[in-house]
Amino acid sequence: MNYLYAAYAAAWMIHGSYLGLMWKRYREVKRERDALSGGL
Amino acid sequence: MSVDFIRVCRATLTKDLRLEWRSRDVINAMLFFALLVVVIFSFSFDPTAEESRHIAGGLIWVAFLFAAVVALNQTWARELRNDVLDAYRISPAPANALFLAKAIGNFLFVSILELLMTPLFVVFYNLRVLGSASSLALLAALGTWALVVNGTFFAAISLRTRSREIMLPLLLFPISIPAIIAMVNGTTAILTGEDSARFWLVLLGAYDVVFTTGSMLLFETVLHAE
Amino acid sequence: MNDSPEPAILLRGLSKQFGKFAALRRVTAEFSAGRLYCILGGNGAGKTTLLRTLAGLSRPTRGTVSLLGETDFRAASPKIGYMAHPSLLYDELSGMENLRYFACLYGIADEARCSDAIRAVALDPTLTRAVGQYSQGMRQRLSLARAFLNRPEMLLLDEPFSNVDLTSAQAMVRLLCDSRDAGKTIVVTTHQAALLDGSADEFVWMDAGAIVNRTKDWKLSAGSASELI
Amino acid sequence: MRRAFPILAVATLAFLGYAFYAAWFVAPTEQTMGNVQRIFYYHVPSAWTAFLLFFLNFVASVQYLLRPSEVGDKIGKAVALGIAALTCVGAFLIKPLPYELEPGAVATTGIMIAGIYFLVRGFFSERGTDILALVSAEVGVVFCTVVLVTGPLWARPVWGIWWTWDVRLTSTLVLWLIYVSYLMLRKLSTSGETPKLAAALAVFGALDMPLVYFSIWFFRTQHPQPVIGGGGSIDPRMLRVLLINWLAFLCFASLVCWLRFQLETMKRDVEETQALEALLEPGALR
Repeated sequence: MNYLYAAYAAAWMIHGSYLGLMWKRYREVKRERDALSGGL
Repeated sequence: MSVDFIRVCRATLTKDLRLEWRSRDVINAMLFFALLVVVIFSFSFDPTAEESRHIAGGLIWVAFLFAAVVALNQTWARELRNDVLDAYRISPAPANALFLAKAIGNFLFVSILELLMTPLFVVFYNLRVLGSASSLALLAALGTWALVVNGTFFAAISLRTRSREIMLPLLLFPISIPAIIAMVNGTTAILTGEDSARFWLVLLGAYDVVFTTGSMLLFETVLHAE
Repeated sequence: MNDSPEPAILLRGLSKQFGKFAALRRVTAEFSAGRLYCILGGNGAGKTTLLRTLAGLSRPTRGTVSLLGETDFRAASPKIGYMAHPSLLYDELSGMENLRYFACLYGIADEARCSDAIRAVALDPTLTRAVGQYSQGMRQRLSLARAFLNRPEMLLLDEPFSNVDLTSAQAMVRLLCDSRDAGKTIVVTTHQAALLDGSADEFVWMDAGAIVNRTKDWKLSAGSASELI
Repeated sequence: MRRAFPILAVATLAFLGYAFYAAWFVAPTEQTMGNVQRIFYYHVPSAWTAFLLFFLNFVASVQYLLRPSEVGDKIGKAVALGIAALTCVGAFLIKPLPYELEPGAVATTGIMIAGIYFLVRGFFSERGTDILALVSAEVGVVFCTVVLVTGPLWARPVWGIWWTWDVRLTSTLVLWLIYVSYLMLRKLSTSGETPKLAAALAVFGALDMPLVYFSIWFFRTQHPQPVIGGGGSIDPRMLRVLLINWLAFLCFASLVCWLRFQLETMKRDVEETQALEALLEPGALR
């Protein structure tokens, strides 16, 4: 049974870490965008 | 003045062979490297006669792959040294002529390595070919071309990346997996003589056709991407 | 000098950027045919980038480049002779072998063209030594011979006189003047402007990726060029 | 679309929740394998989603390469229409379709292939196709990783082995390797035209897949191995839960792709503006 938990948990950990990575990149790009003198 | 494809291809090939012959130290270094690979493989896998025939196919081709990658990394070394590639890019000569000449040059170069390594494997593993030797030679030729045509193409791509030497295997190995499976299993099938390697030969033929055409179509884009 | 109405080189808002660094900043200029232009400027002024873009080796980030009436950079390149800082030659081959190979790339089979090109730069065609053992000056002159090989209509030469002794440099200048008189368009970048005094039709001053001044005489640096000759 | 995002996000989450509930409680327990078989409801839909994303990457890469030249664009359209026509004709003409495929499915796949081609061609600019290629590759690799993690976790309790050279699982592994090298190329490339190099590699990768499949299939027939998920018929209730999960994953994947697409577009706009600023004030960055 714990293999079942492990598989589902692993799936969401993978998706979660990718979304986390994307969020971190988003924050970096946002900081650069705000730093632009003209802004977008 | 459309530039004749065959003449440019032949001129580039002869130029490359002359360059290799002039600085023979590169070839000698490569041959010695191939010898080392075979010896180390023989130490790491105990070659008792019986099951050695079953794993020999895999060992031989992994050793060839190793030596081929080191050779393929040198493909564009001379063109890079004095930016000679720029001179080629400016000339009206077709990009595919350069690619084909480089691929054939590599094919000859890697074949020389294989011709040296094979007798060593036969000696260390006292192999006897039970199947038909001619189809083994055909398999080796198709397999080597499969590695070399993609190797030359990806070597050109990896010119434009930061860590050039590591990038070539990273690009080459995943794409070459079907060819490697075919070579290894085909060789084992012929060595053990248990089953025919016809399927593997057909697969390698298809692989070569697909990727030679693909490379010829896309090489111009890669050459001019700076 | 034939003032053909349509300029040999037409640049409209040409920019070239490597990431944030702007090597060329919206360069707009015209260069007419049959003239010898000398481009001056400090390091990083964009001289080499300009030549590479003209030669079709690097694509502009913005703006257009039209050479000899062609905008597709692949179409014009066979009519161009290019010389760069690196020698663009194979070190292990001799001078003649190099030229024979590059002649083949242009579809030239005739041997005499190669030996004429070598003699034009005062080198000996029968020299069998590998180019790797040539002196830097000899290698520069052989590289110039390679640029002349396909009888180009336009010559783009990046610092052709560096490391070349005075007499050979002056011989090269005479060669360029003869080609200019024959109708070729020649663009030379150099730090030794004095060599082209009286030969170049126009001196173009570049600074920070832009053309800042164009004068007839290299001494008169009326513009803001900070070039120290 | 930006305003609708929160609603869509909540809807997708709800859908995923329902799919999760269906996978754990609604679907009947498999007799031989027991509850661990429920990994099937995440393993297989993730694989299908990954394959679809990689196919999208292939279409976007082909378009990126073909679009600049009119001739290329025409060839692309002709080939796409050709594929659709051939599969439809073949589906109904070839009577004994292999693997008991029924004609309707084959025809719709053919039309879907052409449909995706023209959709991408219509909705995305040249830069857009490149971003789409990058996005679909990245999200595809994420789903592929899920498949490669849940596969062994399923094989272990059922057959006692972590890895089985099953045709589909191994093809997924090779596909994963190819697209990781694709992403590495995009990150390590210093060329000004990285999208072109990446597109060339993507086309090579796609050309490689049929060869990968057949080489492993024949390799497997010589060394028979247990097959993940088994072939043959499947209990209709299980099939329903499987499709629910697949639909939920498709919504989730398209949402993530959309987010990543906006992020990449924003990043490139910022870079362009920075480059423009660097262009205007001379000497600042010499």
